[in-house]
Amino acid sequence: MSKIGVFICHCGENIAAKVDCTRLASALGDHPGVASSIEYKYFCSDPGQESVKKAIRDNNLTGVVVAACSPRMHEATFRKACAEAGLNPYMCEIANIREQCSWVHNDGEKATDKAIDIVRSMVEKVKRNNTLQPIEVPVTRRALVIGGGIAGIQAALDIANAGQEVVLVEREPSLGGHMAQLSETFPTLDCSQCIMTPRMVEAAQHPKIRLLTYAEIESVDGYIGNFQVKVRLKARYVNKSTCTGCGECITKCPSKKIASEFDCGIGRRTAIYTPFAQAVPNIPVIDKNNCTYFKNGKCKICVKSCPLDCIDFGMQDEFEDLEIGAIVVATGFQVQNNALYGEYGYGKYQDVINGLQFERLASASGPTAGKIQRPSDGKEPETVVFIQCAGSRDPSKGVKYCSKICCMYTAKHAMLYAHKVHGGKSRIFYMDIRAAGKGYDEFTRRAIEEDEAGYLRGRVSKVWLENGKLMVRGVDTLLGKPVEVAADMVVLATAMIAQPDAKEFAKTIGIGYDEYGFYNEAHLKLRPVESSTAGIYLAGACQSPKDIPDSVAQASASASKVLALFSKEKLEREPVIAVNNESTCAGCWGCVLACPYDAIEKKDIKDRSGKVIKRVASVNPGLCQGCGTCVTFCRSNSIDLAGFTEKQIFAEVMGL
Amino acid sequence: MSEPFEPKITAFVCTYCTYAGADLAGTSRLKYAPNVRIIRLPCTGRISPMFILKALQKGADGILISGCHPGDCHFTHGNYHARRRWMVFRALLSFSGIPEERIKYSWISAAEGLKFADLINSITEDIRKLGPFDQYHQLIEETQAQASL
Amino acid sequence: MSIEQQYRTRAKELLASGEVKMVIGYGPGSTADRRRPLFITSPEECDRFVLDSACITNLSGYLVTEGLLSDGKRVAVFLRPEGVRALNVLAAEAQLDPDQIVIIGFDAPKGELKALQGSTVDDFTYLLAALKDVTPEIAGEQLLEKIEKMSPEERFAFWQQEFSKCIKCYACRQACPMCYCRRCIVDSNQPQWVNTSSHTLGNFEWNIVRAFHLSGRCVECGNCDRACPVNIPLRLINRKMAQEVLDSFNHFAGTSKTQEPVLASFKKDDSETFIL
Amino acid sequence: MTKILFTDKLESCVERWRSAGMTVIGPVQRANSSVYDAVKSASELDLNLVLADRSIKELFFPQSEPMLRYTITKSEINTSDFKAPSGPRIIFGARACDASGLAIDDPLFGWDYKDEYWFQRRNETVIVTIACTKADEFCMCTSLKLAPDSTKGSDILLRPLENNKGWLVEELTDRGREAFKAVADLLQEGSDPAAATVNVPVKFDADACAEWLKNPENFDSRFWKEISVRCIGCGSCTYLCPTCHCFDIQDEGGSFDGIRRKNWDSCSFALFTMHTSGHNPRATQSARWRQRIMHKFNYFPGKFSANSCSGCGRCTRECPVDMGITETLQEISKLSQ
Repeated sequence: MSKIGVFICHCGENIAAKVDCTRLASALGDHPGVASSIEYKYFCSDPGQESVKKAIRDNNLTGVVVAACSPRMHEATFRKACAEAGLNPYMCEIANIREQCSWVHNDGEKATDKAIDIVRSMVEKVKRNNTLQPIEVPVTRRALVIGGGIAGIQAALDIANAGQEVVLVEREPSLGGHMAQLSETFPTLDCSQCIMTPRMVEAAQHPKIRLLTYAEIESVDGYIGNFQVKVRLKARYVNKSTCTGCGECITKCPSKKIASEFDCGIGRRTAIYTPFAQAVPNIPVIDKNNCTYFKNGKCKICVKSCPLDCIDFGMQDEFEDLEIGAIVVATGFQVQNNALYGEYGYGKYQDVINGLQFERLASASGPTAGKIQRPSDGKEPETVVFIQCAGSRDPSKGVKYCSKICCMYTAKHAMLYAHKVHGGKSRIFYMDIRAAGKGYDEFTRRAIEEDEAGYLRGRVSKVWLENGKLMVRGVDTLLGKPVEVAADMVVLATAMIAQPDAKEFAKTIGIGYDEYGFYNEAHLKLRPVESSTAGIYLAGACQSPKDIPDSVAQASASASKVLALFSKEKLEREPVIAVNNESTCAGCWGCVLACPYDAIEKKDIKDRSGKVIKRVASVNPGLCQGCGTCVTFCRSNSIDLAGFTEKQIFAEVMGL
Repeated sequence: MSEPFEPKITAFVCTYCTYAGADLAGTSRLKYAPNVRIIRLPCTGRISPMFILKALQKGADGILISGCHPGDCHFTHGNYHARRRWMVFRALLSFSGIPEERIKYSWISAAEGLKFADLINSITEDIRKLGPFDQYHQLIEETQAQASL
Repeated sequence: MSIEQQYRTRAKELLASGEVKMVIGYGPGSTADRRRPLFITSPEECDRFVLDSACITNLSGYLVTEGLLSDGKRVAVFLRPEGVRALNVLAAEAQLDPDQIVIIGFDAPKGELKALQGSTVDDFTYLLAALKDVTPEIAGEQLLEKIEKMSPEERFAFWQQEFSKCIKCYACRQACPMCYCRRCIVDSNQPQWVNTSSHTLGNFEWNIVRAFHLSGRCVECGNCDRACPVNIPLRLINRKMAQEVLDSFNHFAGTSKTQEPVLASFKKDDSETFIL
Repeated sequence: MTKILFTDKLESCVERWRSAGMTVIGPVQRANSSVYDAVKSASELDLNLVLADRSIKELFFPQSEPMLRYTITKSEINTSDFKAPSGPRIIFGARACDASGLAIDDPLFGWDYKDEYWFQRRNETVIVTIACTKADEFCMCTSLKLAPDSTKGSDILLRPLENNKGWLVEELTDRGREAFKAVADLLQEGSDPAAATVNVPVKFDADACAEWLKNPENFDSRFWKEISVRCIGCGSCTYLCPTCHCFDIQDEGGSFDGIRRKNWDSCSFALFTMHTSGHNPRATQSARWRQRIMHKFNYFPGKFSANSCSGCGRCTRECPVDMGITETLQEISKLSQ
């Protein structure tokens, strides 16, 4: 016989102001199987929880319904309290009479009637709850970090420094990501490569980190603690183990006019190349599409030039299977193609460039060795116009969101330009200056006050070429007047967007993403570094536009999540999983096909002599995530979902 | 004057999107009609056509089934499976004479508190206009009566 | 030689050579126009087989009789095209190994008996694929159109009357090759989704649930419709649902032994015009 | 001279009975299926049927009968009983096999516990049987020592006139006489000859079958498997049978209230004997078919001195796979020779 305790929380006035809690408590007091029905101002408070515990002990309750806020709020709180009072935590359910009742209805009478229905229905469910035990799954203590930018490197180093194994996978030939492309970084103006390259080296040389560059993730199977990851090691055509990175091949390579991806097309590279001089590992790859040998079958100059015979044109992609316990996704971002703003002339005029290209111009290791020169003729620009929000915060043509870093890097660009080109005039068209962050506002002030960055609040409508000048027409909304600036160079503060293949990749590894392709966190505020898939964490700009400090912070946070997971040999999981009744299962395998996690396997039922009598479905508790899609498919109702069983749902409906 | 007809509506929703959307409607203090009773499931994939039949059997005048938008499913494709089932079941119910207007399906994300509130209001009004589901109620009443002969 | 004679000979050979342990076909029934399922295991008895246009029952359901195929031996069975489709569905749903089945195929369009070549499900792939584009003729087609034109209230009233006749004898289920569940949902009583009582509500629920479980699987062999002792036009529901899955998902049940069940699969661009 | 009810007076009789508060029931067509149901007018009756699809059993033992309503409150469970609907009824146009079926089942429903639902209806119902002048290939009453004009279970027997314009009235019971007193003025005395009842051939030797079935050796005969191999295990034979009487008691309802119902059940169903443990003493369809035959022609007569079969032939008529009692008993007859 059920003895259910019903605890009706006033939530201060939040519930009690609308729902007649006394009527509710008395209605539930008369409900069959309810042993105790009490109301209280705040059950989530310490004394509130204590009273729940006391009621459980005093009445030997077999189940608890807390009528309060959303289960998404305090289900865990009350389940824990129940466990402390000796009641299986899964015998506790929350009836949501706040978010879905008191807050949304005007009529107190009707709200109370609804609250009674909600709680009664939940009492009927709880009567049919089963005690559940958390599921233990073993954990492979090896992390996979996908992406070798600053976020990935940071996460890998943090995990490795804590003594756990890491596999760091980067699809480009070298570690570094976008940060390696930057010149100086805000707000300190320290050289990006100076702080980045040591970390790259540290990661590459760390005994706990296995570095796989020029490699891509083919597939991810398995589940938290037990992922099986297949990695494609793309053919470099250069033997990794023998190459010393002497660079002879690069020097001799006759194809020298290939636009360098690292230099954002401003610089040139060879067909056999490392993306940049400080590449880690310092082992070149051959760009098959541009290599003369691959195109014409003749050349092989690199083969001849290599003193160690490392070049191998016959090399094939290789595959490696990894056993992984946790995954950190740090796949970064891309910059939007500004050609979509025809009126700004990007792609049409050589001297209209984007922010990242400006970084390369300003970088000491860049194609101009840090001199600010116009791409068209190499002249030093006397006037540079910076256009902020070139794509960001523009629902019509660009993206709706703020790319977060552009205000800061534009200020930085203006400062770098002022430092490098004396007397140079910078004009910055902006919508707002968003400079929240430690030392950020001071930084933009410095740009304005010390480096004479000329900020103009307004949008640019057109850029055109006139007499060798880039004419920029915009509006100064503060003066309420149109302005025209004759510039030598225009820099667009391009929007940060998700990697073009971000959505496809999300499907490969099985995580969620938003409309832009940025990866979804499990909870925006409270679980910002976890993806919706257990055991997969997010770091850096793959989740949303971020600057370096944020990326690094999130990477360390992800690492700490991974380390927490690795802190035990076994992992406890919510026992809300599917269970199959093998005696009624007809073995049609509909559930096997329907399962999003491949969590259902075929199992042979044998008689005593070992002969297979029938084959039935069997749920792998480690893989099952508890969606219940299989349950709905099952025509004979053989599969059921613990915590949301057919019996429970039935009772909920019948209890209404 | 008799009381105006208050439709009885049962909703089956997934916890990750629509239930969260309903919570958001609450935290945003949006107001909507009190006629809907929500049953929370982990995923739309868990919402069985049986639930619809049972809710009708309990006298529901209308039913709402709702979950995550395509692509947003927490369980990656529970809602895609659900969508097929709904398509088929909906056709079947319609062919059996259960008016399509009484059983509504929607995608409501965790961010769409407003959509949730609006939908509840519009569904309540739609069903109110349709009136009680007398034909089904008559079947239910028959089960409560003594044998006919 | 008549087709009947040819097939008797074929059955005889199959049994005599040991290729199959049993042939399931038709024998004479209790009246002149009736045929009944016949199970023959010895070659000498094969002359008892009857084959003519009155052989309508889809015999494929007998193939999943518990224990029949568990010894790994083969069984031959007389099947019309919809029987072969049923066999494909059973194979796709892992209820049997199609390699264990030897098909003795026939059809009788417009009452004229004809032999169908082939003995394995794969031999019929071409034939079955062609059927997809043919809307089957069923008795009461006008009635189906009439129902579709009715208002929901009229449709409800129509089915209410039909289902009020149902006595829950489950002849529809038992006659159906697709209803192979070890435990039917209607027999599950914890919880009891479908009222077991045979009042109109319970009958309504039962027939709806069965129709849903058959959606995308039914091959429209008509076994259920013929089996119903109170003449509920079940074929109309099945026709409607088969058309629905064909129109919505381009799915025609039973075209191959590896066909994915339509309700255990999906396409991301499945129609959702009805979803708000 | 005997009393004659002419067809053209039937409508007035129906009116008379109805105005006297009787529910008039007869064979009618309902959505492509024939069944006994209440009528308002004689014109609704379909008296040309050999036999309605469904028997009159269900007028006494409906497929689902509510027995009691329960409501669960916090402290107690309250119940209230359902009664069978009361009031006098007259079934016009029963067949001898169906009426006999009722008489066969009377002792069953009354031997240990008097089934009030059954007997209330029995006591309040007048059964007017019309002797058969036609039969089909499935009819077999004569094999069960009954006849197209058997009076067993009937209150009135009507014999169709040769000219098909009416029926000779034979009043068999007081209840019948009472009902016909109300329409006495609508009857006429006459000497029109009655049509001959149909000749239903005897298909098997029921006595020989009974002997064979009594022999314990035959319980495990291979015969059972052979005869039932095509049985698909549906319940249509049992549910259409005028004497099959098995039922199951089911509680149907929600969390706070519900109704306990008496529902038909069938020995053909695998679940009929399924134990909670999962063990099923009648694990195979052949064991179930054997049970049905044994029950009807061995156990039931052993207890109530009559076969539980009145020869209506519905089992074979409606069987999806052309099985039935006739074939089985014919085969047993052969075996017993």
